[in-house]
Amino acid sequence: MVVLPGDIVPIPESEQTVRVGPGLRQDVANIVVAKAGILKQSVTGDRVWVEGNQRRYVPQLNESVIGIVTAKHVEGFRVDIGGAHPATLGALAFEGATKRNKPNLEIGALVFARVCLANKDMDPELDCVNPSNGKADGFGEVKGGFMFKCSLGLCRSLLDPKNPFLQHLGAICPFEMAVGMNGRVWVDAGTPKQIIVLVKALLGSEAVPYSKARTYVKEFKSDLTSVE
Amino acid sequence: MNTGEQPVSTSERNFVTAALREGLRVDGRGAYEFRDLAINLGDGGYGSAEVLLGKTRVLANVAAEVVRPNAANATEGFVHFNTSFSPMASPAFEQGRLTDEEVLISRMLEKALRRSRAIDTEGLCIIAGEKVWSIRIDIHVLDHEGNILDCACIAAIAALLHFRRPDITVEGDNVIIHDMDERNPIPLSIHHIPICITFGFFDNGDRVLVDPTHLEEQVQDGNFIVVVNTHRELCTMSKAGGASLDVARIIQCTEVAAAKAAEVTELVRTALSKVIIRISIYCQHINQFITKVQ
Amino acid sequence: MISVCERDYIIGGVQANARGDGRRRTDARPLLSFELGAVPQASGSAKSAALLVGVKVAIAEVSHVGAQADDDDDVETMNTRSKHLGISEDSIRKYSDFCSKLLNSDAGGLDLASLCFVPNTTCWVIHVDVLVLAYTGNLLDTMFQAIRAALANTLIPKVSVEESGSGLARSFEFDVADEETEELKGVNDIPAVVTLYKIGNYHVIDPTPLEELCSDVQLTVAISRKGLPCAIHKYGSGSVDPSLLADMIQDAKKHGLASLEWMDREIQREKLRLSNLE
Amino acid sequence: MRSNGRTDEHQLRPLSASFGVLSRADGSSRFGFGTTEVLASVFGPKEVRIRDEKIDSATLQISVRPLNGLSGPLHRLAERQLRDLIEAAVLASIHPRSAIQVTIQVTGDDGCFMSAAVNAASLALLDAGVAQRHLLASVTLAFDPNGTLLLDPSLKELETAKSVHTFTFSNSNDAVIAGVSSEGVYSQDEYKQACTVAQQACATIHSFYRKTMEQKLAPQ
Amino acid sequence: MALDSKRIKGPEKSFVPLPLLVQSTPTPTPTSTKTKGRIDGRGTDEVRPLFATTRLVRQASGSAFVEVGGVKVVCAVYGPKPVPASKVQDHHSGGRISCDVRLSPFAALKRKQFMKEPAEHSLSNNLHTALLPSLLLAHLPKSQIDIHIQILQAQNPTSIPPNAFVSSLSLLLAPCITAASLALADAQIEMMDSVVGCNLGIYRNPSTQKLFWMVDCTEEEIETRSNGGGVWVGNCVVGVMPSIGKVTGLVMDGDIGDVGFVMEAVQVCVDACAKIHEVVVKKALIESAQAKE
Amino acid sequence: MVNPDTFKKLHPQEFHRRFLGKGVRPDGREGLMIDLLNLTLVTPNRIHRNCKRKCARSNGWNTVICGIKAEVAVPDTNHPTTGYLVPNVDFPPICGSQFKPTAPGEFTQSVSEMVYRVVKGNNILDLETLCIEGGKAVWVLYADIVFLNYEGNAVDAALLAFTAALKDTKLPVAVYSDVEGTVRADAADRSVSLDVKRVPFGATFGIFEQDGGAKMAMADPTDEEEAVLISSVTVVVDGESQELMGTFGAQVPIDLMDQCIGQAKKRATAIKKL
Amino acid sequence: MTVVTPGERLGLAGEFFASNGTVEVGDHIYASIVGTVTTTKSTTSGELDTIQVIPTKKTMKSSIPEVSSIVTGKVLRVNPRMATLSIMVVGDQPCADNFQGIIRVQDVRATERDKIQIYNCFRPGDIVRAEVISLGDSRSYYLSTAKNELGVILATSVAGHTMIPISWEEMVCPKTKAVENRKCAKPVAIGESSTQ
Repeated sequence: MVVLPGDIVPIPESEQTVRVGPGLRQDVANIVVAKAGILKQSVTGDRVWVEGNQRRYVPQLNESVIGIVTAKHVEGFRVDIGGAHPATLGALAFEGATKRNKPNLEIGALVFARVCLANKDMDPELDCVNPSNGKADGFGEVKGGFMFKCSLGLCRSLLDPKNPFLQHLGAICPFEMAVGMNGRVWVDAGTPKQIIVLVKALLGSEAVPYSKARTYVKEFKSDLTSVE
Repeated sequence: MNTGEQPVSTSERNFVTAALREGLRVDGRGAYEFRDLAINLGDGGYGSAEVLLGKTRVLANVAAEVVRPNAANATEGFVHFNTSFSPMASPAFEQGRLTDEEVLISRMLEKALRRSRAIDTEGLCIIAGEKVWSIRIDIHVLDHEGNILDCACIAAIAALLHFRRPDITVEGDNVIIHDMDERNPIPLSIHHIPICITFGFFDNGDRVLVDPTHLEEQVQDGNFIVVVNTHRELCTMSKAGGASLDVARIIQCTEVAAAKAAEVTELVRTALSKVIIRISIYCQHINQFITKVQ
Repeated sequence: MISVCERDYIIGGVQANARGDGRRRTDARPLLSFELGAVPQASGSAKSAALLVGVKVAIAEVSHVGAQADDDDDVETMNTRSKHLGISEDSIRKYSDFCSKLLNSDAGGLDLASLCFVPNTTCWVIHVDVLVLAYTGNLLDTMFQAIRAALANTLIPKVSVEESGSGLARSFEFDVADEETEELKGVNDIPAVVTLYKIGNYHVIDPTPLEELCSDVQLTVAISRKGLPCAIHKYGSGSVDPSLLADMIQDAKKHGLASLEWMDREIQREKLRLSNLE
Repeated sequence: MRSNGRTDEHQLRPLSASFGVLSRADGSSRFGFGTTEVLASVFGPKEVRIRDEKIDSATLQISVRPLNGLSGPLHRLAERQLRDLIEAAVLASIHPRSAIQVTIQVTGDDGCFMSAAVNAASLALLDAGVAQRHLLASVTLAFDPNGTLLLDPSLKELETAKSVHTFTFSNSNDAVIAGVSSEGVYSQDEYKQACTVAQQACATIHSFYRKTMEQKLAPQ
Repeated sequence: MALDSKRIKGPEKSFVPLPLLVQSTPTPTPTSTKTKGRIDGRGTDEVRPLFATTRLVRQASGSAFVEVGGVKVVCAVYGPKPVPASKVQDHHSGGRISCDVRLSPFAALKRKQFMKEPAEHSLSNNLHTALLPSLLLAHLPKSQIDIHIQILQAQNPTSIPPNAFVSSLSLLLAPCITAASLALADAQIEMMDSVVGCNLGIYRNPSTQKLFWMVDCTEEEIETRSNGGGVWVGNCVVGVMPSIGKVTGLVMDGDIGDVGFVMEAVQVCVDACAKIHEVVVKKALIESAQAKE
Repeated sequence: MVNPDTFKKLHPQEFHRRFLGKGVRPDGREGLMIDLLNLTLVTPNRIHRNCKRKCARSNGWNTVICGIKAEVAVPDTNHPTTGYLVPNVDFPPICGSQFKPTAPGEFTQSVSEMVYRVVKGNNILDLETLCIEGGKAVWVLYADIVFLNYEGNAVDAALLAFTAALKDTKLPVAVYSDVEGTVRADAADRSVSLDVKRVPFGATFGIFEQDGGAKMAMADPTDEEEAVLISSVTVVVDGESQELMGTFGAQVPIDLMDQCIGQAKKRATAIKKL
Repeated sequence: MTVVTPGERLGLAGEFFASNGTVEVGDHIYASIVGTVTTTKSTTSGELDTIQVIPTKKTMKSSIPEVSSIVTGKVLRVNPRMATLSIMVVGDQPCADNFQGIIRVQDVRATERDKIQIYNCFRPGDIVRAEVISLGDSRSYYLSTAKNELGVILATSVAGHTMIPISWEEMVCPKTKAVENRKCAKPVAIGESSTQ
């Protein structure tokens, strides 16, 4: 059901306490819509949220993002993640980083990182290491390839494990991809040609329903496989 | 770093050039290929044109009023250009603060449109020393996805060609301005149609392309601007800084520019003709209506 | 910025009538000579080791203000300076203010009325721009000298006027004969400017930048050819006892006349040089 | 018969609305009453200059730009009125120390641009996914010389109007006037009449919003 | 004109209507030459009645209103407040003051356009110099005191428009100084002494060519440029700390005679200021002190 | 230890809520009711005695002075017989520390615009009467409204000063001579008084939201109160005909608005008496 | 009870010890403000009596911070190195224009300085009482909260309710019961400010 800000959402019957998700807010006794989109409800009925789409990123704890290094300090790096405030990435927030050997990121470098502090009163902070095991878990600088910007909605669907486009495209030509929740996607493949086509395909997929994925991807097959 | 513009990552930078080396552009275009051009006329009434060059969007609007001429040249009307870079076009454009880019672009437009004498200012005179038309062209940059200049130039020209000023009759000292639907409004007399073509350079000038996108502009080593009309007359050229170019390159570019200008002019003309027909039909209809009344 | 001991040293020296560079309180440094017409595209110019002054004349509408239509032109001095010189914006503004005020007043010497060619509406405006090349202290005095020289070097085109139009909208056609030019009337009556810097209980003239920092009162005096003061302005954060004024002005007079004399010689010499060039 | 071919004095011109018109902006929309068209863009929450940083909420930066000529006091007032409206609508407190920038560009003016601006702004904020309490709908009305109330008047009609009234209502509570701005000379009864008609007209516009949004989200 | 777009526009140009031809050149009425020689019959060393009061601008830390003849000025003092980042040099020395004098658009006969006029700048500068010596700024580290003066009326509406520079200083500077110092005292800013301003006109007797002075000239006396049988040749404005008897501000212009005459003129002003201080300024301060807020 | 001033400075919202919760205002006034004593139109004995000027001190302590300057100009080519009336409001830095000595900002401009809108269409005075010689010369009335002390509610104060000044403005008889193309007038005798058709009075109400979300209106809010208001409503009433001449406002319940209009009318009549 | 004005001669420099509201110029003492003169006999013999002028206006409209004066203000910004404060009140004297001060991480509290995480002590919007420890740099005063009675005196929780301190480094939201970290001032302070 499409809802608009100001609409009042009927409180779903559920034995557990209902949790109010994104796009909704609690106003006294009512659940009121704050963002336009489609009202969703978890099967268990204890969570309601509005699924919308937007371009501006607002940092959330533990989300993975792609940032661009804009400055270097003693304590670490200043990173642009497309939010309202620049994020800070501690020099020690890398796998195996110590006071002795700090990672050396150049200005303009791309980092795939995790939001470890998101508080409306403070500038966000990132790290490139899993605090539990001190491992990088794929976080860190990403080199080569190409980074393109897209809607947050597309990012979400690219992270969706049952996203068919990725499977089909991958079947045609193998490629690397890193998806930041901040509307930035990084891809790398054999040739620039392939990268360009992939980017086009991925951006295009936003408007295509999953059901039509196979046929949609077919269009790009020739371009992706042709070798010059 | 206080330009609200998003920084460009090294990976983007490198990829753009890498792709170019293989003759590819990130958006899949050929080097001398323009993005799709959409010209939308007359939404804001006479003399309003909204032009889309790919996703770059510029709105131009023309208005006229009767004023007193300068003592110095009593028989010349006025033509004012005003280019405004709306904050909606890009976070880099701030209210009340001009970036160098903005200044450069408005200067080039000024050169391309006014200095090339595209508009006949003598024709704007009503009563020498007393009353003349003052034409004001407002150019609003609404969406910045690269190559604002070419887009703005097209928009301005389209708006000027589409513009109609109310008809007038002079009786001694005073002037009667006729209502638009009382008498057919009058188009401006435009001498020629200057079209602006911008080239971007990469690899220290080894690779050239037209109509650079925003990303390409951020990465390019320099640019070269040619303003030319369908008679293959050059109006302005500009090569401000950036990578150096050999002469042959320049000649080649101007050739390309001339060709491109012809294409673009054609697009503008067709866009106009559609509306013009609409207008003229409308006017006939009005005339019939009037004659019936009399 | 100046350290306390430096300050004490200088004040002490002044008291003992012996200054850092061996001068006595009322000794001036040798005046810098000028080169006139240094800037060809300007209407007039003068260049010294420390200063470059350019004069540009332009035609302007003066607002038409009732009976006493102000038929004066206005001389604006606008100072542009390179950053590193230790001159504060405020003092620059003060100096410009003083110069334009003096030159626009009756005491300024220039015959301003003669610069107005369409009654109540149009006249020449003389723009004076001063560029400070080197700052050696006592800027206002040297600056005014340079301006004086530049004005002496200034030529204005002759103008012929005819009227057209009617009503409040009436306008004047005039054409400017660029080849025919004339000198400004009354350049020679422009006074000389001498600033006295009170340091401790005594005053010095032509101070060095350091000495300036020690002075809490500056008294700027304009001296006419007759040797009479025609403008006295007090600057600085301190106050003065009226009784001190007397000998300050006396000294000003002495040096004013001296610098006038010297200026005349300088300008003569330069004019000669220029005429020989043609 | 009204100048621009409308039959009824309480009739709106054909409404038009579209989302995501601009590619750089975080959100954008175009709203039109007939040939009166306004383009609105939203950036934010984005970085804000220290000078106008608020520690407990986002700063609203609003600029209204005319189609032709310089902007002046008229537009500053328009901006102030827009700010009053938007401040009440947007949940600014969840984005402290940041800016939400709303830019309004008139692209065609045949009267009532202010109402169009309000509506466009509200939709642009919607498109940008900025959290809001409610949406806004605005209409303009005018009393012609012989006292008939005209809804959504054209420039021609405004020239001769005796008084002009611009009302804004939210979709959450229409007992509260979200915003009003009246000019000219008029009686209290006339004002009341205008207010009630405006209320209904705004309701129409709100349902128009919903239709447009449903169409937009239909494919998914 | 960028400024214009920020205000409600009028016509491009407008003029003050010229007076009727009959009396286009105002001549001093014969009576003026009689009675102690001055147009308004005052003695040469007599100052005009001056009205001064404090607490006009409630928002300010201190404020004052001064009226003398056709001149009316309001002064408000704000602060001490933090020194604006742009102006910070060495903050360990004491505070600073900023002076801003503005003519209201309707202050003079010809409406003032909105951009600042040179006269306003030179007034601000001279005011700054005249006040600085009196203030004990060492007590206010890192802070700034803003002194704003709004000139409501610069001349009698019927008189002739002044030649901007001369009369703006000779007529306006003195009241500005007095008002500002009063406002500072009202704001409890520590000072050695209040500063009082006074102007003096210098005239030459056409026959004898001798110079003579008249204290506290009105703008008629300056603009008609002739008075008590003399021709106006110069003017002098002095700012004085009356109790300490020191000159804080001095502006003399025009034909001001030899050293002796200058000294005399200055001394006369000093005495006049002392008078004004006793009779008006002190009274105003004490009144406001006793008047409970 | 914490005195009221400090408390107000630290938590203005809380401070006012505590008062208004009890239906009282920090300065002792009541909500909607307009305390007429608070509203005096001064033609000050000493200050600004001048035929072209008037000083209005309105609502509490705002001190506003409106000077009207009459000059002549060439009429607009399209309206050769209409004069100009140009109101401009200015907040020089003297009137409050929040105003900086820069070009007018949004606030200043919007207040000017509001005044202008009230003045504009409503032919407060017939601009045709300002014509001296058709197509050649007309009067321009510059109404400059300058705040000397600002404590909130700008529009009311500005309008009050404006109308007061306009009412006692007198123009000299102007003569146009085609020969020299100038206008002459005897500045000394000002005999022609303007025929002012309408006298707009502004009444502004601050809308304050109480804890429950209930909204209350308070007449003539001070600048301190304005800081904690959710919005405000201005109603302009013609003192002559009791007709409305403008309503500006936001976030006000319809019924509350009606009350405000009622109050505004009462006020207009009251001021007219003064 | 006579009122003196600035510049009024109060006596010879030798006679009195010139205190507040007076100034020595040359060999005289003058009043430096408007007020009433009071002389206080010196207790110890040989010392001069003190002369001072008591201002008649109860208070100066605006007061300025000095070293060791207690100030109250609002936290504007926090970053790992410092918290920026807008000083609104000096003593119990509101400032007309706010001064800027900073609390550097090492000045937050007396103990375990190295463990301090600024955002566990202050959040933007908190009202903090602090002491001026130096005139600081050109822009801001340096402040310290390293005393029991200094620190946060009023803070609102994420949910937007006024929180109650439960220890010297914790506060709790009365509604949501959520506990947040702060460097609290001794709770009495809160009691006072809320008994209004």
